[in-house]
Amino acid sequence: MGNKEIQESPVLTHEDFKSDQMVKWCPGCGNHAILNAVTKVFPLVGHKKENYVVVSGIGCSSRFPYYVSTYGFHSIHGRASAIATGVRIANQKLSVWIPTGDGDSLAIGGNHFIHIIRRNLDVNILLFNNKIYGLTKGQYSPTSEMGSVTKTSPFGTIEHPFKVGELVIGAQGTFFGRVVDNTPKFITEVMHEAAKHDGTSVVEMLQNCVIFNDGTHSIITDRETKDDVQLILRHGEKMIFGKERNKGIALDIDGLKVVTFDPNGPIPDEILVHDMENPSPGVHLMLAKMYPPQFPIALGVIRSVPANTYCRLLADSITHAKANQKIKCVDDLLNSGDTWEI
Amino acid sequence: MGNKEIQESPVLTHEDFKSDQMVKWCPGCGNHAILNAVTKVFPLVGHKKENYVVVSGIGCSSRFPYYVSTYGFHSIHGRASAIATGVRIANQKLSVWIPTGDGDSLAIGGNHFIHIIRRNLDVNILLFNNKIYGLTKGQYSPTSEMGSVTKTSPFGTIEHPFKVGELVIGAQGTFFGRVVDNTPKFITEVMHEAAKHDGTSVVEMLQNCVIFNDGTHSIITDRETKDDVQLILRHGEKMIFGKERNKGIALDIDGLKVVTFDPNGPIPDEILVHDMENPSPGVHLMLAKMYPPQFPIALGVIRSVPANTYCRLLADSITHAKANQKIKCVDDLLNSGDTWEI
Amino acid sequence: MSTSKQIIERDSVVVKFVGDSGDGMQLSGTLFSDAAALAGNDIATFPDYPAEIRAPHNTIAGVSGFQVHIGKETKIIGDKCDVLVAMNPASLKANLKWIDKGATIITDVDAYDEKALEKAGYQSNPLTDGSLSSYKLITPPISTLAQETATQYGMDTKNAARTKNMFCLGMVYYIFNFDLDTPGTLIDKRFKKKPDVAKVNKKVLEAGYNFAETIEAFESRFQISNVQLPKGRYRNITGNIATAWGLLAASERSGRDLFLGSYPITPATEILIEIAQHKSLGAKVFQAEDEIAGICSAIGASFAGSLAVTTTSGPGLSLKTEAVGLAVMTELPIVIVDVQRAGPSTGMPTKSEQADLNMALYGRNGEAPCIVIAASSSSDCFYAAYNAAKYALETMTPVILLTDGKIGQGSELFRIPKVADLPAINPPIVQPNDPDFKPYRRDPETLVRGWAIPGTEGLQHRIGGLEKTDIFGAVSTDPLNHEKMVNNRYEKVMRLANRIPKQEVTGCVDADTLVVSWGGTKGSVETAVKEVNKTGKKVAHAHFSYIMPLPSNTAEIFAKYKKILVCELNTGQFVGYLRATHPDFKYLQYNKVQGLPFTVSELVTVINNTL
Amino acid sequence: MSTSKQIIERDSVVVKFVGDSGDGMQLSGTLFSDAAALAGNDIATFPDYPAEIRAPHNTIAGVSGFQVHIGKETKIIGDKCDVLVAMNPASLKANLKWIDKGATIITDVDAYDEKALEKAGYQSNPLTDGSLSSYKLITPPISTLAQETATQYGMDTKNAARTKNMFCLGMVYYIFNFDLDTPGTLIDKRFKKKPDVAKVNKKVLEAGYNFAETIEAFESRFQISNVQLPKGRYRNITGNIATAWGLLAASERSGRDLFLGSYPITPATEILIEIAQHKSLGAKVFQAEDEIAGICSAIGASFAGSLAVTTTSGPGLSLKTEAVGLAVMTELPIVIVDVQRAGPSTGMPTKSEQADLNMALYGRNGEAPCIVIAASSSSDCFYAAYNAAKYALETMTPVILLTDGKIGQGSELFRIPKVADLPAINPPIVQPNDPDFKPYRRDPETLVRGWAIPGTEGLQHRIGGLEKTDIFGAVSTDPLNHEKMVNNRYEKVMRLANRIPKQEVTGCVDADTLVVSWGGTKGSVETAVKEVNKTGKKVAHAHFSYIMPLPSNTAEIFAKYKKILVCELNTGQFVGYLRATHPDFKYLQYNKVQGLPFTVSELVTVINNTL
Ligand SMILES: Cc1ncc(C[n+]2csc(CCOP(=O)(O)OP(=O)(O)O)c2C)c(N)n1
Ligand SMILES: Cc1ncc(C[n+]2csc(CCOP(=O)(O)OP(=O)(O)O)c2C)c(N)n1
Ligand code: SF4
Ligand code: SF4
Ligand SMILES: [Mg+2]
Ligand SMILES: [Mg+2]
Repeated sequence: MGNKEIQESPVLTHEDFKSDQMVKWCPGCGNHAILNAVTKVFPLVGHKKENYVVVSGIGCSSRFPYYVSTYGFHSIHGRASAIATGVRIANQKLSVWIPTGDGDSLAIGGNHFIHIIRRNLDVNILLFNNKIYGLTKGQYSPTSEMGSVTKTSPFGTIEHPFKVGELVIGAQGTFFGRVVDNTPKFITEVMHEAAKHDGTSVVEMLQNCVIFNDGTHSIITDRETKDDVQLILRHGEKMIFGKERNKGIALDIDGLKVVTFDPNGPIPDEILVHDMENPSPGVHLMLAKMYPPQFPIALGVIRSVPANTYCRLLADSITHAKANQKIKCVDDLLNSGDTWEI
Repeated sequence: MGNKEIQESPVLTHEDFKSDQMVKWCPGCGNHAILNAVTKVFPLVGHKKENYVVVSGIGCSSRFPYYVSTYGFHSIHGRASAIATGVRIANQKLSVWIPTGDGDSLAIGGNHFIHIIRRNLDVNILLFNNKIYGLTKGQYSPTSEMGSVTKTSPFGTIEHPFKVGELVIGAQGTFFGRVVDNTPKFITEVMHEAAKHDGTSVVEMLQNCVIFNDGTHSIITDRETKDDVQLILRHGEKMIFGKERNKGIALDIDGLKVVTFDPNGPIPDEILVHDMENPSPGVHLMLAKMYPPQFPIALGVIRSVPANTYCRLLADSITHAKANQKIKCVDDLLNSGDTWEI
Repeated sequence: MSTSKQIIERDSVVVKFVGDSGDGMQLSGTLFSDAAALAGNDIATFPDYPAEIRAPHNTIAGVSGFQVHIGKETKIIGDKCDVLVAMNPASLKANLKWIDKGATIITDVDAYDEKALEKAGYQSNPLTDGSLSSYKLITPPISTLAQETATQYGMDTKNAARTKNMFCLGMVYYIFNFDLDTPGTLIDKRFKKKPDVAKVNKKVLEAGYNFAETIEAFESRFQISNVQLPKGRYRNITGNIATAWGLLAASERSGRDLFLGSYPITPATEILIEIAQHKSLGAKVFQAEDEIAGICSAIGASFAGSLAVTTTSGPGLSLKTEAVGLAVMTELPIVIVDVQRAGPSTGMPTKSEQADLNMALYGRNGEAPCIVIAASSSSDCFYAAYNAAKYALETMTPVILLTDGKIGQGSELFRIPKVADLPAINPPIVQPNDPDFKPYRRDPETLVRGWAIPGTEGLQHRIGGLEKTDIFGAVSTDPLNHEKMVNNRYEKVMRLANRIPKQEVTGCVDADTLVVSWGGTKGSVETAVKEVNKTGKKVAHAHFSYIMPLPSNTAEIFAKYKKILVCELNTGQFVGYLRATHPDFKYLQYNKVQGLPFTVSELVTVINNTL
Repeated sequence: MSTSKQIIERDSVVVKFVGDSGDGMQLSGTLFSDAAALAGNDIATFPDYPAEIRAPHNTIAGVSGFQVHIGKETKIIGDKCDVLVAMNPASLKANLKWIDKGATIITDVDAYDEKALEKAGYQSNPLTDGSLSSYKLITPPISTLAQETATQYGMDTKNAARTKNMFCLGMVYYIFNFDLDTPGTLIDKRFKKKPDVAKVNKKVLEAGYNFAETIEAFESRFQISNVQLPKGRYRNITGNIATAWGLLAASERSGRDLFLGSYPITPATEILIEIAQHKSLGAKVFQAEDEIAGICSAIGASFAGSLAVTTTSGPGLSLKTEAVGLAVMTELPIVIVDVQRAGPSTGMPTKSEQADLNMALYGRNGEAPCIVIAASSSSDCFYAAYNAAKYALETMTPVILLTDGKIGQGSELFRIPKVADLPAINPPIVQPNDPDFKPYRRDPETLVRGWAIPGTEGLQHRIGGLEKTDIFGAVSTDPLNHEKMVNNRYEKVMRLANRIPKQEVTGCVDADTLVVSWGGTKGSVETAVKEVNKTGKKVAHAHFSYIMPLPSNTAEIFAKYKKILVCELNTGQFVGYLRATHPDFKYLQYNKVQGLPFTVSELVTVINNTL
């Protein structure tokens, strides 16, 4: 839900959104940092406390609702988006958040995921991508890399993984952001952007499962190398990265490419300027696809384009119907059309 | 399944694949022409008759299996891809075809659709896109244009539609083609390409439902204007269209654009050459998205890239396991590990 | 309008219009039944159409029909037709089994060319080979006559050909002695935007009427005995529309916006279509991507304070199974409407059956009791839906409402109620900042928990599918707490028995034998019981609308009878449920699983054999 | 090994290891039970762990346990522990209710610091406040001792701290008089790749053993009376592994490749994991995107000629509902394994219950009968799965196999069979170009249709979810054909009763009272019946494995008893089914819905009260 619809509210803080429940995630799990970031975002977004609703499915990540002191619904596996759709349509003043896992929203919940995105329903999806089924103790997920050895793939998986951003864009997504779990401030920042976006926002959070998939993101998060493999996108700025900030992204007919240049000289013209609002999804898709070692991974808001939202259009059509339809109450309805007295 | 796996087979014809069942589609329905095209493709593909299996869900289009004389399974709504997955994995010599509707595979069956594509399972999906639920008599579907007035949207829909090609690409699709229902030869041609592709191939067939959505594709199919709104793609050829063949497609940072030129002069350099095998999906996505009036619609094979298929990888891993694992039969298994005599 | 014909007085008459899917049979049927209703008759209608949209012309697969029963207490679709209007050979062939010797057949001789006969599978022309000699056969060149009339009034030939249904309708109007003003008005309404078409159609109708009078082929005309309906304002209504309206009424009366999350499926789609028309009443309709999203969105909307509903048929209810369990566990009110069709699996989508009862009662993992209510007729769908909504909201429990294709798509007269006269609905909404609020605190009497709606200040809490502690709602695997909660959820449903109406017994209450039925078979069973009682034999009847919980006096009633005969359109699901819940009685059973309603005559035979 | 201690001779003993999720309790338990088995004892084990992966350290939520029952006929998880090994205050607190006065508690005094006591919710230290005075309390500084030993053998401090479970295990070995060679071998196997670690662990184990001997804190040691197991080769097996192996055996024996389409879910996942290891046996495992794809892929694989299976637990079975109906309609063989857990909805995933029976029997739209089989113990899962596969293949019908979390994750001794000795499996495969082939032609005896597998020359045909004509398999809405097909599908299942084993009765067969049970409760009910009979009172026992159809002699058996008491872990689902199918008998019932197994003592009380 966009800023426009925010009601006045008392000043709330971080602490106001922490619940009194014991947080039961494993020590060292990436989820802890993300939880922290979310409780910081809620006061920034600015709704009254009772207007936040957190709806989740099943999975480690889906235990999220217990740990924030808002209204919460810890539902069934894969259905959070569908349930949230009902919540949001039923009461347009609610700010609806969906914490979900890669299994929850891309395996069993895949259909609701692509449909809520297509409809551009005003919710914020926080996708905890640890590339594994955590809660059920370590089976591969639809985002596990090809060849992953897990409990159910003792000889390595034989499935190509989904790439979250590509699926979001393919489903007509209007907002896609990506963060890693060890950058709390940046998470808060990107989530705030997501909250401000009118329509479905998806933030992919590369989250480390210390128990069943430890280090799956280390190629991206390793201190040593991270500057060379992370491209932090900012709208209107050139796509530059590298410890020495001497690399950039350019486009040609075959797709994107990495260009190295002299950091002391001028930045080459061909280096792209990030336009997150470009309605054409081609470049966003290619950005979302980039992955080391050939490319850096793009972090931040990759796509954020304005489009009509489901709830806005629904509200308009209800207003229009109320103004124009003759039937104003059920008695009118019962007596409409052919009736007669006996 | 690719050509490589085709066994010797007697020479079969078009007629061999027609069933003796009464075709119950409405007179004038686009499905008739498509059926005809498929019975022509089967002999071209060249498998033995008993090795074709046609698996469908529910919908007008899903009645397809009754009308071809192969093995057939007319299953339940939305599940054809999942059932076909089992058929294909169980018996690698079968050629599996999935006729399906926009409702069947993009509404209720959306999850299986994106997953079969992601896995690059060797099947051919024939997606009859009439942008409506035909069998249930005319409710809007996930591909219905925004604002469509249908039985369940008396005031017009408020949902952004899926674009089949974009969803396919977003789901890591390796083959996407598109045809219209009134070009039977071209349908056969594109389907033949689909059959030859190793992995999941999706052919979107813009099909007219004369009863509930008549003319939904007329902007594309109208005789008068079709040359100006259809871009027929051929691998390795420039993307040129227009009655006078004076228009082409070029790429810049904002996406694709239409370039008009003098048909008697040289073709401008910036006009793109179609590379259906480009692994980078950006241009394919933008091609799939093009729609009149701003753009022509792209027809033919938009994307066809080689990638490992699920069945190939599975076969390899089974071969490997059989060669390397010590347990060769269930008696071995029962007696493996700690056992003792009493 | 004068007539020299003999007048047959009848309590009720059955007329069936059959033809190709495109022949306009549904329209003829509707115009006829509306006219009959306006003429003061009670009516019941039932459309009968193929699963294909337009199956091939002139084939049996393509036959579409519309049956109308008019007269006194037409609680049922009459067993056999008195008048059959058949537009072509295929429709004649497909329907001969539904008419008794002596009935009237009107059919279009123009349609009996060689090709059509062959497509219908006739070896010789039935109109001329003597095979129909035991019927009153009327075979005018209907196409020709209709077309001539229509072109005469300026219509083009193609459209003119399509008026033949009006010509037939005119003939039928003549047989029933209806005046022509009523259909005139009705046609004007139908073709409001095309007054020319309306005019021509009326002219063709008139031509049919006059032709029937002229040819003197009808030895007799029907006169339906006057109906004694309670005074009031009436309309004709299908069960699916009645269901939609019952839900809208409950929404208005409870002050909770209606939310419908649904996915189209035959024969339930009309409820979705109807509610989608009424955004002006605040109804929000979400056409979901599948049935699971349909019910899940409803659960979300219920959490958020709506009167939340999902509508479907058997295969869809199967898909909703897991989510129904979630609604049971979270104790959220939703109404799940299942318009039953013949199964299993896809089965026979356009045929009706009562075979989803077991699924409604038992089809969930774990101990997951729901309230189950069944509608007994098209118009009763209004009240059944209203009550389903009322009890869902008042008990914070999912309610499964069972109707079926026959009553859902069939119609009957409906006495229009006033919304203000309907029973009040009082959901247990928790007030903002209620200091006593706990998510699973219950009313000690009813065991119902409070409804703390997101957006309400000070009631933030979390619910979910995991077992929760009593009162406080924390996640718990405590064994005794679990047993208590299982029991709470069950008891809450059972205690509703104190608030629903007591079970009634009709017919000869003091008989030795009780016939038991439930759901959409009420009309036929009731009629059969009456017929048997008329012959001097005694039999009582209990028709159940509340299935779970059963009315509190059920055992008391059963105890009064020596024999209990349970009749249902499945292999014996309700009788199994009665055996399981009321094992102290012996039950006999009569079952039919043909995708067809009971006929009164088969029931009369069965009842007589039981006595 | 000499000992001056008193020896307690016992038929069986229960030992439970409890601690934090990370404390290695599952390993201790397994090593103990393996050693016990190797020492010639019968065993049964049951893990008990939290739903969280690693719940916070030292909290009750984080307690993980492993219970071992050793001795004569340990068909059950013993009611109460004789020895409790508790690694910290939280695990002690959570498990005190499971031990009787007089039992032995071994706990690590090092773990009782203030913070840990507080986290466990203790106001004062139970080791010192006298609250445990009625137990034999042994409180060595286990951490310290283990760590010292381990570092002495060169292990780093962090890893050394993790050997405390071995120290405890050593103490327990001492109490049970086990020699130390067996665990030595077992530890070597476990740490095959880390011989150093193995060595240190063995040393710590020895230290624990010696410590126990030294401190003389144990007044008594247990000696388990010799078990009389049938001769043969044995192993320890969990129910889920046994299920996997039973399916693999059926695949080999029937010559049909095994296809498993499944989606992970607790407590069924281990079956999927196990089968995924055995590609070398030709097993194809498809980890589907959800449960619906799991079963649908199995249906496809079955169509294509595989032994097709899907495995799940309650919520997953709910999702499969619609597709099960498709398998019923298409008459394709599949095995659906439901490892039941406590419901409804997500319920209590790690707790066991028998509450999915109704869903297995009735949870589908329309009339959709399946075969339902229930496994009665961990090792019986092998045979139940084998038979489920056999009957699915031989009757071309979906079979639902019910096991539960307790037997699925628990283990017991398993006498290893030879595959060649298992009964033959003969699927009705149609030969290429069979001139008589019709899709729904049936064996007149069994009513089973033929399996015409894609790829077979000359048998092209089409199946689907719509009702089909008898024999020919064309789409049909013919009423009488539908009734016939509904009946065929039902009769086919009922006729299987002729081929499954007759129901057995054990205990005092000539008693007046029959105790009835089904599924995973066999051990506890059987034991309770024996105990009652031992006291001179007479009671018989019938434990059902075949639920649908019931064995053909069921009525005959019931007729012999005056009282029939049905015991189950739900609110009465099997008894309801018996009332519905065998209404001529009166049934009493005993139910428990706590996510826990029956205890023998509660059953003894109930049976005694019934007599
Ligand atoms: C219907 C159903 N199927 C399966 C499960 C078991 N299950 C629970 S969570 C889960 C996957 C969790 O993975 P993910 O969504 O990635 O969450 P994570 O634990 O990794 O955060 C599965 C398979 C279930 N609870 N319900
Ligand atoms: C589980 C289930 N839900 C709903 C239906 C009803 N239904 C049958 S086909 C269909 C949609 C058909 O649309 P589409 O797939 O586009 O096929 P078309 O008829 O347009 O070719 C629906 C909603 C069903 N048969 N089963
Ligand atoms: S299992 Fe993995 S994802 Fe789950 S809480 Fe532990 S570390 Fe986090
Ligand atoms: S309803 Fe539409 S899609 Fe279906 S058969 Fe008729 S024209 Fe074709
Ligand atoms: Mg995950
Ligand atoms: Mg369609």
